[in-house]
Amino acid sequence: MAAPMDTLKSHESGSDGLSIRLEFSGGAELLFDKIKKHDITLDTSNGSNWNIRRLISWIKDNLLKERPELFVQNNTVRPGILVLVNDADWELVGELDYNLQADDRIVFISTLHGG
Amino acid sequence: MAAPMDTLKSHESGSDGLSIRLEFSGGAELLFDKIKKHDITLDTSNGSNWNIRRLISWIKDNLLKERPELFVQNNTVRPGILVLVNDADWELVGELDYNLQADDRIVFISTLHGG
Amino acid sequence: LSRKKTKLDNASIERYCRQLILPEIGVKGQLSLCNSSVLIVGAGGLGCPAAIYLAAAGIGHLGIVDYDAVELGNLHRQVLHSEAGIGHSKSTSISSSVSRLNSSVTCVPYHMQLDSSNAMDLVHKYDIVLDCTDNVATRYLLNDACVLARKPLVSGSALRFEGQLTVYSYEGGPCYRCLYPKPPPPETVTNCSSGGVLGVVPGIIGCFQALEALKIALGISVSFSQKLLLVDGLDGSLRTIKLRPKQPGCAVCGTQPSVKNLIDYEQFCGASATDKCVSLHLL
Amino acid sequence: LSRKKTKLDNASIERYCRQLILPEIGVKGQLSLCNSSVLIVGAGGLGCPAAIYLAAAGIGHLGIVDYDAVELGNLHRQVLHSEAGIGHSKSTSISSSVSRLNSSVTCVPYHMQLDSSNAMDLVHKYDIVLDCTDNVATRYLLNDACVLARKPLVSGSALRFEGQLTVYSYEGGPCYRCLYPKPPPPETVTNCSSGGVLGVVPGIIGCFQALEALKIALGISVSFSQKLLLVDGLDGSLRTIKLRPKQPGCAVCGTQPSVKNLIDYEQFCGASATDKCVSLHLL
Ligand SMILES: [Zn+2]
Ligand SMILES: [Zn+2]
Repeated sequence: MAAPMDTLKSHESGSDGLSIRLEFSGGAELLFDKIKKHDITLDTSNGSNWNIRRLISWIKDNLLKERPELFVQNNTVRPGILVLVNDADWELVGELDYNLQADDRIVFISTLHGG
Repeated sequence: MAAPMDTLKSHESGSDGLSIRLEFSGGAELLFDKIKKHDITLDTSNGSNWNIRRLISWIKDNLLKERPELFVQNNTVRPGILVLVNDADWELVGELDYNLQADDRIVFISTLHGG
Repeated sequence: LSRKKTKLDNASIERYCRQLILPEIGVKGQLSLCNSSVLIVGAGGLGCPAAIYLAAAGIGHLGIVDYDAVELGNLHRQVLHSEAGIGHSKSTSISSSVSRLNSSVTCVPYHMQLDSSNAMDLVHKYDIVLDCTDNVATRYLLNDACVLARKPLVSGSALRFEGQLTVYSYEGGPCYRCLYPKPPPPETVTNCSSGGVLGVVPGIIGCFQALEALKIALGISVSFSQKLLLVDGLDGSLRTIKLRPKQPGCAVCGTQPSVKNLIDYEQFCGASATDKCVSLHLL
Repeated sequence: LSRKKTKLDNASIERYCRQLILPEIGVKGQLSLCNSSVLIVGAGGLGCPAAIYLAAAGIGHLGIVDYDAVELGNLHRQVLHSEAGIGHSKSTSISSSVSRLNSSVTCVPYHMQLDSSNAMDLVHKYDIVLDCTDNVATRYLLNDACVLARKPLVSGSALRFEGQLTVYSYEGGPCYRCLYPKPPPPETVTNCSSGGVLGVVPGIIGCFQALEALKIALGISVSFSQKLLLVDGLDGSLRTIKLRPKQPGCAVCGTQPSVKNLIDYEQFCGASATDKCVSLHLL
């Protein structure tokens, strides 16, 4: 369980940005230079919250190099990608509206179909 | 990873005792009524520390019903039992001298030999 | 499928003695296994290990569905087949391997393509269903058939070095459509033919499918209902994810389902259920 | 053992194409597998899945050591054997199954008890060793032989619903004696005969042993050196433990080893290496 270890720090660290871990697996990493783990820091200088909706848009603009439609469609992840927040299905925490916390681990998994 | 989540609480909670999780597996649970997980609270009213040496002695006196020699020998665990402190081999944290922290998870595993 | 066993004969006691002595099984549990039936859809990388371990443990009736024939390119992961079996039916090949190991198991090979016209009849005949298939259309088909027939579905999948496992529609948990209401765009789907797979990864997942099916047959709690096991063979990570509950709005298992009979799944997914291996030009 | 392959023939390309297209393998990796040799000690619940997945992936040379003959009571977990093979050598039985799946693999059965007089010669002939045995004395023997011969040892074990896996003496990691300098008191040791085991649990562990051996042969980082995988099939927990490093004071791999040649391991452990199944009186 990777529950937020230090939410105190997350509130104080606005000036340093919001640090989270992104992970891609099940093939989704192939859209990101095959790199499965990305530690990123999101800009919090304007004081607004980062929810997953905004994160997906940020990923599209900053990490995704080509063929964004294989990852994003209609401002959410395309069908067949499961999103996890700290090892739980994002449906359990509000999906696109979930507000990121410092040290969150957000995982994007392509469903596998092979057998 | 089950790192101590709240060491602050552990220092303040002397009057309530020291709460830890004990687990037994690989067959070691057979000595403890087949119960694999035990949440216990150790008495801290006299102010002294609880290390694993003292914990093993406490287990022998309080949890172990019969044939203690299958678990304890020469004031330590018998050969073939591995002790884990929060998912790490106890050798990495001082073995018998490790001082228990609140919410620690201490696991005693019998090595398996079957194939 | 046949009369219930109420007593273990001496040969069964000798065969199963190492699992009979487990308190979670015992004679009562072994009888439950012998009186259970499991349908395995897909006789490939997942179906092979799943079938052989279910047969070994004494599941009384196995059904194996696959329309395909054994090819040389299957043998790196489909370990119940053989060089001599190349060109022959995969379902029959598994059935022969099962009989060699445990002749007391009735193993029926179904050499056919599972589709909307035959799935319900077949699924109704078995207690537990294993999804060992390799394409999206058949996964939706099998999910809907299991929801409609009220059968638990133990679903495995594998690609490259990764595997996934979960149990659908069991003890109030979600179904495949609860998680994936819309099929993935066809151009995003990679199968073992195009993406490749290390054979032992479906080996691991197929074993876990057998384990979960055995626990269902024994009446022991399963571990992966509303949970997803993710295995990454490359970095050795084994992660268990908490999934959403059954969704009231689900099109097939929800409170007001729109799918009350099987539909056309190739049309729904925009993809064929019989993608054959594309030829490779490696060198 | 024989000349190195430097080129894949067409049959190999067709057979291995689904793993050849994995970037972590490719033609170079496949050649490494074909030019590697693995010794599997124990042709039981762990040895069966390990052997068949290593053969499927194309490990060029396999050796299978077991002194035992197939019994009916083995077949609930030792899935490469068959009813027809009861009474015949287990190592030969595995070797036949391997040949049926992949005749390009050289698989040598050693129908004998591994002991201090023959272990070094055998271990020296192979690149990687799998501990698929079922007793403490052979586990210390094999550990010491691998340390002395500088071979990685992929160790698996299983009992009841639980399994354990780790890689010893690889890339500076600890050996079995680093973890367990003293053998367990004989009265605390439970084997599969007396404790029972659900067959698919060694199935899972044997698959992971094959996976780790393949990664060693491919030159990919292994996942379980100085780490221990704990599988509990009953509650579905899969836990990875961080182990102690190689111990300078270890009797065999330390800086001043006292064990420089193989010793008498039955005496050291106070237990036989050939415990046969005790007969059960269940009913
Ligand atoms: Zn549903
Ligand atoms: Zn050592």
